[in-house]
Amino acid sequence: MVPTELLAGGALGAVGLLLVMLRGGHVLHRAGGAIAALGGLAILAGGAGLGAPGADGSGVSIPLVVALLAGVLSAAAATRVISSPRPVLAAIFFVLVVVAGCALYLTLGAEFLAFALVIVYAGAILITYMFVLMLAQQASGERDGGSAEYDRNSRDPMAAVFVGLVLFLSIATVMWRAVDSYDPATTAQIQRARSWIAMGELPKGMREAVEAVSPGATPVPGTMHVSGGEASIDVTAADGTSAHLTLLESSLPPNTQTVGVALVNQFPVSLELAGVILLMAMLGAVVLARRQIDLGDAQKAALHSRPGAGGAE
Amino acid sequence: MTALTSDAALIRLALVIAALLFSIGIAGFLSRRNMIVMFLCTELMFQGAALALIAFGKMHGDLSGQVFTIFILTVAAAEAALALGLVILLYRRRETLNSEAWSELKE
Amino acid sequence: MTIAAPITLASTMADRVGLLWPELLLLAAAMVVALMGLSKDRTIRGAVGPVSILAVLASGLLALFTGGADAAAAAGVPFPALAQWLKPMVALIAAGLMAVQGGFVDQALEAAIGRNAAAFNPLRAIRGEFHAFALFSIAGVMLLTTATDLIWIFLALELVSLPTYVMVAIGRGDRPGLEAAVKYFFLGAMATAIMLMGFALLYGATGSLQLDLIQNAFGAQAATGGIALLGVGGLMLASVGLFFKITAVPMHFYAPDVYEGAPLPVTAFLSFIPKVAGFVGLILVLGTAGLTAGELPRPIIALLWMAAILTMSLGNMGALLQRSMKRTMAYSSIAHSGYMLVALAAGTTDALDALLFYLFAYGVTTVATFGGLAVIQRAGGDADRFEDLAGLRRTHPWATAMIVLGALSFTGIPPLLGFFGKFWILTSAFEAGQIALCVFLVVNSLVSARYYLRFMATPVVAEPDSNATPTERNPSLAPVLASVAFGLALLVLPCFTGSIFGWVQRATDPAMGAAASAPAAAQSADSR
Amino acid sequence: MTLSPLTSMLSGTMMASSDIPAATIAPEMAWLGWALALPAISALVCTLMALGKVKGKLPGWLTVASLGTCFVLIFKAYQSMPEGPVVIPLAEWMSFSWGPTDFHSLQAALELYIDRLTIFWMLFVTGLGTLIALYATEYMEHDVKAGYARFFAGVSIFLFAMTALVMGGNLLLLYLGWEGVGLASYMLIGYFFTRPSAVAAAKKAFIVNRIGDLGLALGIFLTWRCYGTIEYSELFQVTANAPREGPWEESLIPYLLMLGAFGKSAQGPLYVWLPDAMEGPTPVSALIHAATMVTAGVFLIARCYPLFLLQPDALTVVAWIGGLTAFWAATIGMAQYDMKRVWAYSTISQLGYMFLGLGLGTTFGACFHTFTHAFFKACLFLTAGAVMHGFAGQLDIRRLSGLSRVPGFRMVSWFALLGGLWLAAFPFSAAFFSKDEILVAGVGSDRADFQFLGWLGLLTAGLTAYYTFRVWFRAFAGPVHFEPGDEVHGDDHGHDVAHDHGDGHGHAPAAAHAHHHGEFHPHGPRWAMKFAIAIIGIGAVLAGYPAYESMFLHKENWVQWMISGSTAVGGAGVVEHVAAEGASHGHQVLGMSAHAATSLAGSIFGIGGILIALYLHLIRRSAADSLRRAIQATPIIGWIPNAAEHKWYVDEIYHAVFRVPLWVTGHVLHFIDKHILDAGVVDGIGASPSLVGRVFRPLYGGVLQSYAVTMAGGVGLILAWLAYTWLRGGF
Repeated sequence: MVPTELLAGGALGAVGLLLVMLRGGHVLHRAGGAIAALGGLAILAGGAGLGAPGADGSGVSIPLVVALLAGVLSAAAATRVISSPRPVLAAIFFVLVVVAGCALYLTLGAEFLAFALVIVYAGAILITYMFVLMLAQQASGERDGGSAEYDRNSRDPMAAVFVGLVLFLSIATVMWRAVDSYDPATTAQIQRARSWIAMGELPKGMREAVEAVSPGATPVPGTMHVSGGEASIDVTAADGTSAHLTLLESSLPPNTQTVGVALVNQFPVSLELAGVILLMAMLGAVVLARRQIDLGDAQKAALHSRPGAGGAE
Repeated sequence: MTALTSDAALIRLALVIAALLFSIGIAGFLSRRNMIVMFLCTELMFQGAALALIAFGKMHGDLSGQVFTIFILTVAAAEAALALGLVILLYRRRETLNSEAWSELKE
Repeated sequence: MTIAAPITLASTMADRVGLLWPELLLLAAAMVVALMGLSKDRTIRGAVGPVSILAVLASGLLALFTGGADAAAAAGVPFPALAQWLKPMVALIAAGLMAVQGGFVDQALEAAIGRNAAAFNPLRAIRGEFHAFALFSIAGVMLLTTATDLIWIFLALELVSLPTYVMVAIGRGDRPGLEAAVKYFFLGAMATAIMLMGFALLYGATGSLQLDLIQNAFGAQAATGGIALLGVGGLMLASVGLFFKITAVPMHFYAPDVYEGAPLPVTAFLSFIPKVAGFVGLILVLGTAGLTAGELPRPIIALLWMAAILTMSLGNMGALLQRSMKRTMAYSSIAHSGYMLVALAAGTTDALDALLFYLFAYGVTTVATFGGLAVIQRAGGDADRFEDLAGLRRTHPWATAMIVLGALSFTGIPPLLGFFGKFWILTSAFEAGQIALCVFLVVNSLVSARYYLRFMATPVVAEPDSNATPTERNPSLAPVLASVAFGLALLVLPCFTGSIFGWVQRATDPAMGAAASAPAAAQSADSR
Repeated sequence: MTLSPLTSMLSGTMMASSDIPAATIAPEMAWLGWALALPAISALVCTLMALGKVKGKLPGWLTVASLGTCFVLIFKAYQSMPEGPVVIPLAEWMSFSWGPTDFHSLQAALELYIDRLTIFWMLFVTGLGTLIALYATEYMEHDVKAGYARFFAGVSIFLFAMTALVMGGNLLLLYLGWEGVGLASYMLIGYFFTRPSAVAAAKKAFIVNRIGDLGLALGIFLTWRCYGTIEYSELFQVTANAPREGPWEESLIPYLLMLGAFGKSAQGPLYVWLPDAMEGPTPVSALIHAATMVTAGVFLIARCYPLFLLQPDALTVVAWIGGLTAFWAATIGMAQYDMKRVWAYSTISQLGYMFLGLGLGTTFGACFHTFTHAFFKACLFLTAGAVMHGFAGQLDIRRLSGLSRVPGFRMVSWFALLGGLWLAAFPFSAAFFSKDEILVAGVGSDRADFQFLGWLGLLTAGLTAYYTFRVWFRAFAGPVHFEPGDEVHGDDHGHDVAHDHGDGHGHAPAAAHAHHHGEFHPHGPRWAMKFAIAIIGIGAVLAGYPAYESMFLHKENWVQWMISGSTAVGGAGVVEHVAAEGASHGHQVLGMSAHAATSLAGSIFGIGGILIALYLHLIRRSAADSLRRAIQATPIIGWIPNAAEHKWYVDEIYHAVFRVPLWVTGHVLHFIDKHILDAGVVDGIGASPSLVGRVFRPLYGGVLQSYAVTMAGGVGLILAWLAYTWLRGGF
């Protein structure tokens, strides 16, 4: 069945979120926030397995604590994104979500993505949002305490929260058991092997790795062998003798490098496609913006002088 | 309940957060009327999917999840560019960001 | 656990990109027409449409000879030869759809320029960009057919749908168009997010994004007690996300509004191109879990089953109530997705062939019908009420004939192409033992006769209301030409159903690909 | 003790499968393909003429010429007809095969399957088609500026489709023809599309026919599934060796085919469209809705008789539906005042006889009756059309009287009398023999239910005679009195104001007709109409020739000879058996042989019906009329007039005893027809989806998020269902 933590936490969180979104009054709002926070904590603690730590206490580690904190931040900020009556605040809270996500990425070993996320999302996309918000809210936003009527009242929060709860429970439940088969040691071996192999694709990376083990030696191309979590390679030493060398774990290529190799090597068409999509989006944005250039009345009249015709604009 | 190792707990925590972000995004998409905030909510959903991909990548010791996330960022940027252009266009027509202002087409 | 090295990583970028000549041609053409649309010369601007159509046709021809089955087979995807049928087919029908769009963009502006009432202003003309978007979208579908991994699928789907959002918005730029655009775009973004979550779960279940590796992983799981919950959940979310593209229940709600609000030619485009993309996406994703081997997890079969029945029924029932033609066509298009889902739910290679053929029949019929409907306009917009068709028999006999043919084909009356589509889906579903689905399909197509009858009866039988403002003639001849060409194809192509079906069958033959070289396959497809 | 037809048939002794010889392939007869091509060409040219707005009678003559040539071709084929069935390949058409196992191939070539049944059917289809098209060249002349070409395009399409239906070499071609005749019928019923009633009738025909077509399509599909082929030449060889009790799909086939036949031939509950189809121009009623298209159902069953013989219960169902429909429609026909409607119900009734014959195992009787009926019913319709043509659309028998004495209508009246006598199965008329063949199979049967059906058929024959002569005595006999029609009632001529050719009639405009018959001069038919009526009338007489021949010259009945050696042979053999033996020392009915008893009873019923009609509608017409008005004026029991004038006692008794029950039954059945079958079944089928549609309407509220809620909610439900069932251990 659905894990108890999820069920209880989800229910609590939903009730709290509903209270927050109903915006019935200050007290209710606060209470709702507290309940939602409780529910969220229950969910996160359950997710982190705090309910049943390992016998030797190995269940809790520093990355886990960091991730827990990032999770709390992330969930709270996300809640505020959808509950804040002021769109600008919502956008800023979204930045917080992104920053928390960055921390989570770091704990999961995705260093490159962590920084790309902050740069692309917080730095570029969110700025665009802010820009548009400012542009659009200028007039309406000042009218009534900084937020328009449609921002202050949620639309059918009951249905929204219910649907969200159902989706959360089912997706989280489906994911819950996924880690049961997770074996850190094996996974680490696989990851290491894949990194070694990726290094084979990168002559420069391999030279650096060999240099780290045996200074002055040069690798013989195509001789790398990966077995288990270890990699060995034939090298030509500085003195011209050849030797078989086992690469150390410390000479693994960094995350950015391997992600780059995977990106270019495994998904070349997708890379091209992404470029096409960006180009198309640029063209689209230009055309949409151009549509906003309104005609003067005289021009409109000239265009529509054909009887019964016109109206294209 | 079986005890989790630290790494497994980390991954499951990330997955739960991913589901949470996704669902909060959907709930927001359904309840907010401001079109810009609505689109922000779809970005939340994208965030959830991206986090799940990275967590699963960690779980399998595979990097393609991270590569996928790069593309999600790209597409999110492209969609945002178009969506915001459209929203501005709509705003010019109706002087409002309220999505319910556009409900003339119906049964 | 040993991972042996050196592992041959996927082939190089040049290898893969080299297979995509048709798409590259389309993308280049998109850039060319975008620039042509900005030209001060009226003839050059006028050539935007023909050049786009030519480019699409050329890419279809190119696809006949480049294939792509070899590389796809090398990559080990479930249906390596899919592109050999889909690319030329999509190109052919897309050319018709482009012709239906002929001349409707910037119509008032160009007319004013023709009367010397306005000067050409590149900031106001959007014709070039509009055609470029259509070409982007078509290129997206073609790219999708050769996808080997989930990222590729995701990006190709985005390339299909993002331009259509813009096309809906800028086509006429009127209020219904903008409303349609915002609904389409936002709901589309939500559906994309759902699909992405599904992809993430698939990745979690199998540890890979490559379709062949996913297939292997699922195969291994199925051999040891069935595909895990995570994988089933992923398949389910991804399918439901893709349901948006094919307007299937429960993701169909946007379609009536969007189809009604969009300009008629764009509606025609929407009712085919994204739909093909959605179905190809479904075939690829579900193909990893044994779509044609009858090995789909039972929840997925149940999902497809329910969706098929609901989609057919809701679509047809909705269509009965409409007074707007575009809205009726939206519901009709929903219903047709339902019929095609029947084939998917049947889950055999036969059924898959039937589905691929049905897409073709549906596309040809769409062009014929919409081309016929596009001959009249009202005040620069669409003539969208059924009453507007009254008296069409006198003013546009050819268009009337094609609308009638199209409606007959949609209904599934023999000997038109639409009949064969339905017939094969029925046969294959029957053979797969899906009797209930067959019954639903038959009953639904009976119900559909009632509203298609309006498309046939109104132009032929009704007399125009003398009080109503008369409709105007579409200045462009392209729609009616496309309509006639495709309408006659509805009559003629059934004579060649044997060879067409043979072609389709080769597209789903898992043995195709590396062994048979693409041009030879294309030629033998013709000769059969 | 002689076995009754069906039992002997069922015992298998009479039905040797080898009765259907294997077909030979005869490419040298490919010229017969022109019979298919000529109407198609004519249809194409007429369509182009309609598009090109050609004025003049060219389309009509073109159609007549092409149909006439068709008839000549068929006649030539008849003369050079080989013994067994012949397959004439024309072109490759469909040939698919897929998958590894059986039944993964579908072959349907463009080919003709010619046996005597085909030729028989084609002879009267093309012959009557030609004559009726000739008639229509004059009848439709007021439409020359408008729909003339469209009309003849429709007729040509119809003939083309009918040819494909009858001559096609496989069930798929039959289905194409089936849909084609339906389409042509739809086009032609709705010919006067400015009249809402015509459009409604066309729609009704279309929708009701779809129900039958569904059955036919499924039946063909199942045939292919069960027997692996839909080519007649192979199919009947396969079924010859098929076991009697097959799998359930197999036993379903005849019922599905039957459904198609009932739809097209207006039987059972599906008859409702045919009376309304009289909205079409009269030549259409004569050609399509009396003589040819509606017999397609009979043809289908006769053609697929081997499939029916495998499921004897199906034939019983056919017999019951046919017999009941015959009776039911006859009772309704008695209460009608519109001449064409009476003939329409009579058509349904006579078709019922044909199905009764098929069900009783006498395909010979059914086909013979089809043959005779085609002539006399076409004759009746054409005379009705002449009346309508001459009296500005008047068809109400209360407003027409003594037409036989109106100049220009004498010939018409006598041919109407001829048709009436034939319809009433007057002794020694053609229909007398053909109907007899059917009824004797029922009356002389061993089975009680078949005997009942036979007697019911005899009773129906009496009713038929009554309503037929009710019309004739009313409209054609008696004192001369007529009111011309106006634009509303039964107008076949499109005198609508909205009609852009309202004044194309060749005499004073309808508005000037007024209602004073003194100023109205009916115009009689000219040569084309007269010629067609005369030829068809003579044909009706000659249609009885095979029977006379067999009766007096003791030769084999020509129709029977035509049926034998065809797919309907199983039944024909049985009837031969009854006719030869049953008459001499067979089953005794009322102390006589079945044959003699049936003939006698049929004569008594028929003449009795005519006499009652003679009394009520010629001799004491005024009394009957005023009583009817009195009954009409008062609801329910008010039919007993409070005045109760003494001199009417006799009539009242007569009413109470004889006429009222008939009248009431007729009207009750008519009411059921109109309000329950029509409103309930037809409209109900149409309305139920829109009802459901209205339920879902609130989901399409127009606000973006309302859609999003439904969509995301749907996704959530699906996922929750998955997670729930999975974790409960489902799947």
